[in-house]
Amino acid sequence: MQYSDKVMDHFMNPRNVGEIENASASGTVGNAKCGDIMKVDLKIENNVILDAKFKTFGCGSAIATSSMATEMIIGKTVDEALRLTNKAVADALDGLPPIKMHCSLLAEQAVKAAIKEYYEKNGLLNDENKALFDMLEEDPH
Amino acid sequence: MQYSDKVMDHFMNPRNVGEIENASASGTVGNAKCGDIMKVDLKIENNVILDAKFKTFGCGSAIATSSMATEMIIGKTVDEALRLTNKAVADALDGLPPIKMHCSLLAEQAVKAAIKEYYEKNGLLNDENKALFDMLEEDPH
Amino acid sequence: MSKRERVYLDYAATTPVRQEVLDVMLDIYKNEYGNPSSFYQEGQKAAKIVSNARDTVAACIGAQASEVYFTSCGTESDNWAIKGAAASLASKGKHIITSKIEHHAVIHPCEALAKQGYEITWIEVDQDGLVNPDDVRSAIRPDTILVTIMMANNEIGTVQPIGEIGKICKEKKVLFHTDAVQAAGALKIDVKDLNVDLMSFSGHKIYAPKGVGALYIRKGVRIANLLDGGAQEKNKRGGTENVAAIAGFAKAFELATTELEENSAKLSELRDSLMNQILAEIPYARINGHKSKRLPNNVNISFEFIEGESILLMLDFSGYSCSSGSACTSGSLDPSHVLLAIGLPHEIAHGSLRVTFGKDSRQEHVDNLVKDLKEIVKKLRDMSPLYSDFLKNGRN
Amino acid sequence: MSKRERVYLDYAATTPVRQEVLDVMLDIYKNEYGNPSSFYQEGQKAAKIVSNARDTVAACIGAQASEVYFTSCGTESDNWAIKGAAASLASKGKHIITSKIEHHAVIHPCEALAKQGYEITWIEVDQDGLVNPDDVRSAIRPDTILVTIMMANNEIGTVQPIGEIGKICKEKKVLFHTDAVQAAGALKIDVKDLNVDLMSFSGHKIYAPKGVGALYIRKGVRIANLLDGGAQEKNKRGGTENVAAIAGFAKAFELATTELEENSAKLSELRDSLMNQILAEIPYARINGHKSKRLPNNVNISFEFIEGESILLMLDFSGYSCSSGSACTSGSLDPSHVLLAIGLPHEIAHGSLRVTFGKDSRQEHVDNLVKDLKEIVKKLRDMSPLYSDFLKNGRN
Ligand SMILES: Cc1ncc(COP(=O)(O)O)c(C=O)c1O
Ligand SMILES: Cc1ncc(COP(=O)(O)O)c(C=O)c1O
Repeated sequence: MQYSDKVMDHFMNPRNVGEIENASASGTVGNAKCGDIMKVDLKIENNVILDAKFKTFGCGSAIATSSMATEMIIGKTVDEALRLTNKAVADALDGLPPIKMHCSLLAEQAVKAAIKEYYEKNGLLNDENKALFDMLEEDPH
Repeated sequence: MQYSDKVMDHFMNPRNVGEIENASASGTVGNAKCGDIMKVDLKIENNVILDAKFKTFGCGSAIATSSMATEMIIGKTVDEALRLTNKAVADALDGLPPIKMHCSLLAEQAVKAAIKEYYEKNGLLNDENKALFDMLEEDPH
Repeated sequence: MSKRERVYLDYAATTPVRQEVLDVMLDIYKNEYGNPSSFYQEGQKAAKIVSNARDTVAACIGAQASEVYFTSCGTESDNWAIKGAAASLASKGKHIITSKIEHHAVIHPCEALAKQGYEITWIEVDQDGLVNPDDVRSAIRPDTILVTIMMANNEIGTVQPIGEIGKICKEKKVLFHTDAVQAAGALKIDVKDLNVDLMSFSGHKIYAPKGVGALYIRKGVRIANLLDGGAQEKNKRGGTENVAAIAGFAKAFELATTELEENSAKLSELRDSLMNQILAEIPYARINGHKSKRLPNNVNISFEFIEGESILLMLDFSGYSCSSGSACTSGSLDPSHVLLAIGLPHEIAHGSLRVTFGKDSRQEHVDNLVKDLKEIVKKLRDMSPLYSDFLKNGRN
Repeated sequence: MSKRERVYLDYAATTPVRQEVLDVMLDIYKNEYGNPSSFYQEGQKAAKIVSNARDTVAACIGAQASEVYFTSCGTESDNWAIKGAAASLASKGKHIITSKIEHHAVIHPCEALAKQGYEITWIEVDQDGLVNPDDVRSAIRPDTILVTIMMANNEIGTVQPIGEIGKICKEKKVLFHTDAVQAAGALKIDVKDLNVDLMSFSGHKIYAPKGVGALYIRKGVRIANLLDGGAQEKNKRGGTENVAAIAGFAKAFELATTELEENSAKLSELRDSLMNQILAEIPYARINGHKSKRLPNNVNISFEFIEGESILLMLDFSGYSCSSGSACTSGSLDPSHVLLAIGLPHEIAHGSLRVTFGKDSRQEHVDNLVKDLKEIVKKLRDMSPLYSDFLKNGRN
């Protein structure tokens, strides 16, 4: 497995590890059986993500993409964060080995799952934006 | 192919190569298709083999056994020569590779064929000694 | 974790070529390049080297030289034994018995045969990875043509009761193959005592080079060829002999056999020290494989709540080369079939680490590894949602 | 004949490992012992070495790297191509076309398949050893699944019209395999131009070590595995990669490709000189193989009235290493199937000599060889009953 220096940096020194007390919303995706789980907590004010923290059980790229994805959404509006793709996360890490691309999907899904909870809690989920969360039904494996 | 020093000696410096003018008897066995032919000329007086010469088309062990076999029968009586076995020739050469043992049969056969001719020419072939030449009907290959 | 000299702890994946072996090979590469099938001196010298190597390997396993066939690797030996037996005995039957914890070099040939109409019985193992010989006995049917059970497992190190299984197969007149790739050099091998008919070996696990192996075929046992070609290996395995590697393999096997007891003693000390220290110092860790019926150099541990690749990656960063599951499957994302077979749940199987010691291993490596592992496991657990869940809610 | 320094003239049987290749291998043996399947640095460095080697070999034959698979020898490549194609296409048909002058690594797999119910058409060759592409065209049937015709013959050096045969196979949508073991390094190879689907290579014919080879498998062509095992070679060929030998093979292939023209020019000069001198100075000799469509380093001659082994033995004694027929069959007593196929009578086929030149060959070797051969042929003819018969009675 050849990981980029960026991946190794985010793996060895992951940003935003932890949990947020009284998070505005959280999302957990994956399952231990498949070898990776990611949980994201978001602190959102005025539709802006002020903070994000994660906990991840998984391989090197699962941890690195968790770190990178949280980095990328902090300071973004919820709508902007919803447009975060796994491709964008992987690119920001200078790429991932092909066999590991599915791990970056985990990060995208976790962020979406948290935002979905935020929408639900705040009555923002509607017919228009519901489709944005369709991918949460997919199994990345 | 690992040949003994004796085989190599008899191959590189074969004894008794040639033909005998007015030979008492000759024998030729083998065929070119199978890769070996041996012709033996014998000079016999008073039932004693005074001289033997050979010509051989064949591999190293065919030539070496030709040389050794003629050496071994010179000075012997015809009866003694008839008892020459391929095993004895091979042993005298310090052995042959297993795959090459059939070549020593060629020498035994050639000597027997020559003696048979001698018996025939001299009216010596009878019901008693006929069986000694049975092996000439066998194909060594 | 500071960067320091690298420590190789994956001798079950492959070993370096030892100096004595390299010397033998170099001499051949430089001076003996003849083709053993050739008639002239250079060829005959090469043939002699191969035949001496065959004598040596035969002596290491209690076989006759004529029963030893050189191959290109353990995988070829396994494929030849299994597919060769299947092809030559198809008229007798199409039932093959193997275990659930074989190497892929056995599993995949069996699966390939299954697609061709053979029927495979996959014997279960117990929680320590042991095959019960009685299970083999009761699986044997009139149409059983082959039993193939490995001598020692490459992941968890469990050593099987090969002698007992061999006796059953002999009694039932069924061909018995064992993959001894991991056992060679670590356990005493006598093909007669063990009653095996076919046995696979590989060079690069015993300090010989990669790309050479051997198959023992008991006298009288006939299996179809895998590599048809020239007259090499008594017409049973074509291909110009890999003279240098074969001689190196024989040298390595000879040395391993001479040094076996001394080495086993040293290695099992390191092994036991690592197992004991980990169990003492790192919570929620469990040892996989049998406690005593185990390769002297193998440690396999699962750490709960964390995932194996990230352990490996952090260890690699700290200078340790270890493995999680079999090296050959590390391209795959599934947890090891061996760990699942001994009953580990998926999430725990995912968090396993294999450490295998060898010639250069020292106590110091063990002590440092434990120290670094402690930190790494802690760091990963602090990141793990499973661990925080467990701390909050206990096991669920 | 005086004893002098030995002169190796059997480069078609095998070649020494050249220094540049040995350097590459030694460095790997000493410093890069990782298993390419391993996750950590040592493993990844080994994987990189293998992947670079794949790029290099691909470049030498105009292929993509993903189309190159490493094997343990030319024989394995041939077996894999033929048996693999047969297994994966059995539902389409069971007819295979090959020639009568293939290497045993092709003939014997075909014969093994024949025993399993496949039907083999053995294409005849003309007196120069050439396959007529039209014969291939007319042998193709709806159930033909594979054509396998070698690129250059190892005994008589004849080079086949592979490009034409490839075009016919492409047009008829039949898989085409060619054994390029002898062609590699001697002839330009471009898999696209030649329209081949499968192509076999071996290391030890091009100054790489024994025990390594490659199979080119055109993108989109699927053949069954021969060695099932780990995930190596994209799951198509199990077994820990022979890293050092693979890197050595790539280095050797690269050098051979760079030096191809220069070498061919030099070798064909020696070849032509030997052929001309023999024809001029030794009566009752004939050249076997095609006059011009011929490997640059190959001379094959029959001397009437004498037998090949004794020629070899005397040459060996004088310090020359040559071959009669294929090295691989020198354990056998039958005359070469190739010489019989070009129409030589048995007794003449028995008296054939193959001289193949290589890196260390010089004009001086040719000149001395002719001198010594003259004496040897004379000595053996003086011993030959066939020759005296001929002198007395002429040809009968
Ligand atoms: C034409 C040809 N094919 C195949 C082979 C077999 O190659 P290897 O000895 O590497 O198995 C050889 C040489 O022995 C050969 O000359
Ligand atoms: C138990 C076992 N069998 C077979 C093999 C395959 O050996 P090789 O890599 O030489 O093909 C290995 C190692 O990879 C192994 O550990």
